[in-house]
Amino acid sequence: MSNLDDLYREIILDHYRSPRNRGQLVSPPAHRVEGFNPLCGDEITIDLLVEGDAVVDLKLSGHGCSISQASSSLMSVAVKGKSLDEVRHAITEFKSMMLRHETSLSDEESTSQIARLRELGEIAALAGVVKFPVRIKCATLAWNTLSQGLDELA
Amino acid sequence: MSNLDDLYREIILDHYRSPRNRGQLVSPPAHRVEGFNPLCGDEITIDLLVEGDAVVDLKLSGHGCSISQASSSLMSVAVKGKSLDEVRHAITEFKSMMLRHETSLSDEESTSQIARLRELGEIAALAGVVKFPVRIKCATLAWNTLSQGLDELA
Amino acid sequence: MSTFSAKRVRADTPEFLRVINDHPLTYLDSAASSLPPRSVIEAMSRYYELRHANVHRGVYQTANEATDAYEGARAAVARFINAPGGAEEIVFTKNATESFNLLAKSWGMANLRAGDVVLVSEMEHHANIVPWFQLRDVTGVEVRFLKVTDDFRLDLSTLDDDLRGVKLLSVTAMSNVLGTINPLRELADAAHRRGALIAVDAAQSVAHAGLDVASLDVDFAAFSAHKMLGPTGLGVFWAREKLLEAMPPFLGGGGMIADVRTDGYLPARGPAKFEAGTPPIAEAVGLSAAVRYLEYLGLEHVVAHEKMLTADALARLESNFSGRVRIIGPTTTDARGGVISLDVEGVHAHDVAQVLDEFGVCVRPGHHCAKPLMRRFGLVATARASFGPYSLTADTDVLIEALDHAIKLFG
Amino acid sequence: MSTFSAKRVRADTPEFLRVINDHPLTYLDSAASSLPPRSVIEAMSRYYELRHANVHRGVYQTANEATDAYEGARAAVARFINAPGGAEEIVFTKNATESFNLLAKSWGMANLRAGDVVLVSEMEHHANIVPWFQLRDVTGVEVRFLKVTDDFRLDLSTLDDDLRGVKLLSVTAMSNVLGTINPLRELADAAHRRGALIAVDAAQSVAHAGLDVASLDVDFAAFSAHKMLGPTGLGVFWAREKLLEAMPPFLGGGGMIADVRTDGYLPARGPAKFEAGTPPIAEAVGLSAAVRYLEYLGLEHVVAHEKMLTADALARLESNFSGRVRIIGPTTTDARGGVISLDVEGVHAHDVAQVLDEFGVCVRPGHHCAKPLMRRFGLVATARASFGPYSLTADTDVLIEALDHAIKLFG
Ligand SMILES: Cc1ncc(COP(=O)(O)O)c(C=O)c1O
Ligand SMILES: Cc1ncc(COP(=O)(O)O)c(C=O)c1O
Repeated sequence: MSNLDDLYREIILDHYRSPRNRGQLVSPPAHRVEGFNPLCGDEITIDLLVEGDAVVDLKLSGHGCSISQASSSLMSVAVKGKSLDEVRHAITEFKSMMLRHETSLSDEESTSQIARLRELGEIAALAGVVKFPVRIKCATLAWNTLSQGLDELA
Repeated sequence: MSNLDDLYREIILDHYRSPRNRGQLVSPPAHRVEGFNPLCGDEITIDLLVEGDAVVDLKLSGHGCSISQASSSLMSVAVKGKSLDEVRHAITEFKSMMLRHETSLSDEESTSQIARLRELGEIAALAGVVKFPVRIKCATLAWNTLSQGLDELA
Repeated sequence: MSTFSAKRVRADTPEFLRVINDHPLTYLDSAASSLPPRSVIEAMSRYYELRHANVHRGVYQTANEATDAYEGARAAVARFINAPGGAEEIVFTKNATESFNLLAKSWGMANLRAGDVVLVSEMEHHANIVPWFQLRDVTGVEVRFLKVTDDFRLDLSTLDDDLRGVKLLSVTAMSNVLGTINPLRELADAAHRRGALIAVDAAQSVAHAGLDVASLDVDFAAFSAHKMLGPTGLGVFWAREKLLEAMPPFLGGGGMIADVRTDGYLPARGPAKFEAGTPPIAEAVGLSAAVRYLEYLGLEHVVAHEKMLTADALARLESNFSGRVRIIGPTTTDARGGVISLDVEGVHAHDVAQVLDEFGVCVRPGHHCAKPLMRRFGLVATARASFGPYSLTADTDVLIEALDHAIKLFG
Repeated sequence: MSTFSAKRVRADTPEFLRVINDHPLTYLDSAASSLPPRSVIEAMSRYYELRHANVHRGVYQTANEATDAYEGARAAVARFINAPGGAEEIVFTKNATESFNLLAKSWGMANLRAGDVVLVSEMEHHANIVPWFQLRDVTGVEVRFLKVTDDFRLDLSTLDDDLRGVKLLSVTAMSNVLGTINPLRELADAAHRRGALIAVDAAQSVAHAGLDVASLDVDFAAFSAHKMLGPTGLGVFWAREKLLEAMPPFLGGGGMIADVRTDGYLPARGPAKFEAGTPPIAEAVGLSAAVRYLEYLGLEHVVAHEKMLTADALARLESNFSGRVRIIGPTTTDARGGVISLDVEGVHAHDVAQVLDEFGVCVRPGHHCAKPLMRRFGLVATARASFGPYSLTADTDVLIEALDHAIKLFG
């Protein structure tokens, strides 16, 4: 079951069982954005409160599998209170982590990747998803939706 | 080339090279009927003059392969001047000859078939067509068209 | 006595040689697509190796052989579903979905007007919903949904009323989510009494429950070769000959015409009218072989075998996971086929399927192209296990072991 | 130096093992359908044997493999035709004919109004004519025909004028009757200058002349797998990504939706929007293998080889049958592919093909789904010989011997 262990790390199961930042914000002033994975029916709604240059609060609702739920929960923790620049950077880093299965890494690159993973903190627990290409969409749904929300606000 | 010899008997080539009853009749009083084989583009027009109980004259125009041309020429000779009953009988006999490839004949049946072929006269030269199933449509076009013409007149 | 042996069928099916994550393959996804036996695969290979040519209009030998094989498939299918008008009633499409589009866009466009009602059911596959919405958007017909009861059956309590204004009742013979088998003959009689026609989605039933269009007295049917041990790329549309004859063409192109000039075209007659372009020839050869194989097995034996498997699985799922696993569908084998949708408490269907894959168990998570039905039961996804003639009770053993693991992992 | 060897290709193609009427097979009907090499047949068999499962939405291993194989085919085709937007621009249909129906009924319905002109040519296949008539009958667009000159070329003398009011120019890259190769880049530039889009029928060109949609600067393309050494049951529709994105759905059903409720549906994005129902999965696997095989041969070598065969055949037909056999098409290899239509004086094309079959020679008699072109030249049928990468000059030897026999028989 080693593959499964890679996918369902304890931290992921924890965020799945006890998702952080669930709920809704009053909108407006919060901005509401919805994401949808037509293939598996996962849905996510993010209420996003941006003030000045920072994401001061966000709440999540919707439903989905453990990966999409854990990913959105981990995301909410990672970006809450961060500056827009930091949030955008995290989105980019996360997406590039999810693309890694498509490239075979040289040693040098993989060292820098590890450094970047460390930077991602808890989110790095999702790195195992790349071994399960069909689940990547589950993992990225929240991030794409967040990205779309920021675009709408920009 | 024995198969080909069965298909292209001398009598068929003769009717192909010198088709009988080509031309048109004044219509009306003649009845004009058109036949068409969409698969190969063969076209036939029959001008049919029926008086009382008999096909007193008919003329053919159109174009097609040797089999469809010879078949229509042979047909015109066979039915011209015949009573409607005789013509309908000939149509039935011809069509059943063309269906023969689908049934395996017992000895008894084949004896009666031979008798019926004899009755068909020159037309029996087309019997070889049944070995070439795709050409059956060529051979039957004229007969189906004639049959349709008679139906329209009835 | 029956000579049917599921183990023989399994031995005939090469994919069971696969080893998945160190486990033998436990294929429980026949409702999505069935696994073809060697005879079907080889019939297509032999066709490509020795007889391939384009059909119709050819004079040379391989073209004749290809044409005979293609037209022979029509006859085989007609026999298999007992089409009263024979091969002339069988139209080959690319899948059941195209068959429904053909029905909606040819028959529907020609016969339905704004205000006419097409009655489908809440348990339909999208293939039997979306084409009707598309027709509605063009013509203004009304698309109504026959309700599904809380015990997963069509609600027929007000059927006669529900059929008011209905021109076509289009329902599935067997739900690809619930396993429910619908009373088609009763529906056909009710529809006909109201002057409506009835179309049947036989995608799930044709190889698992049988389809006798004559004795069911239905008017149209649609199904796919790949769910009946045949190949991908081929569907069947059946209609009564009279109805088919009156339908206008659908797709335009070569093969479906009698004539084309620079100012217009004249359609061909017969099934050819609906088969534009080079048809799925090798696929028809494969379907012929699949029909022969099913006939050789004896569909009644297949049905009995899958009923046995279903009864066994329903009982063991209940006794092993009572309370933790809910079966979305009838819990007895009465009017029910071997499609078992599971809702595992606290574990999303995707995760169920993921854990099962680790055991080599193939089940499908998701909405199964039946979103209205999912919404009806407040579900987003189920994990669906479904049987085929090659399925064994041992498959259910592995399913239960793997389910147990999933529940513990997320527990 | 080229390693291309037609004899090797022939050895790779199992159908050449056939013996027809005591003769080896002389297959001269590649324009109707090509003969697949062993690698294509085996790729599909292996798929059915070991990896078959329905695509998309699956989580288990074989479903992922099937999905990867299917999506991989999209990428292979995109590379082969140099699609600027990559795999996202490739839609799989059932044949080139469906591709044209998709173009007419999705893009056409959404973008054309009564009075708009669709310009096709007199040398089009019915696949690129009938869908436009069908669109005309619904919307009132005008379908105009670009003329063909007496020497079998598109008449471009008044092209700029002919493009007045034209919204779409839809022409073949290579005529399946004449062999004529049309100057697509010139046509594309002229169309674009007039604000029209251009669609190309690449059914004949894709495996015999090549298709580089980027450098041709065309907007849409359609072709079939079975004419490029691939399987039946699969076609390709290519459109620029921007155009594809803006096109409304065509067939409705599973796979092409984002959501379905009881009151309507939301289409999916990307190529999936146009792929309703279970797609031709094994067929896509076969097409991938065919593309790999063509890339391995090197399409430039195939083109050169077929040019050599065509030059040789044109010269020998002229010297052997001058006066008795008319070539319906250009008589030099300038902008011309290996499709040679023959009109034999005094012998109907059906009879020509019948006699040739006796020698194991496969040619196609008939109108080749190009009736307007036939009428243009006062013909009912031609006997058409066409080459593939496995063709040899020895095939032309047998063709000539058999033609000689036919002429004598009917002489
Ligand atoms: C030029 C041309 N266009 C379109 C087609 C249609 O292809 P298909 O029958 O595979 O749809 C053909 C082949 O018949 C063709 O030769
Ligand atoms: C009940 C039902 N109807 C229709 C379909 C559509 O079949 P296909 O995808 O082969 O067109 C399916 C299968 O997905 C089905 O289960």
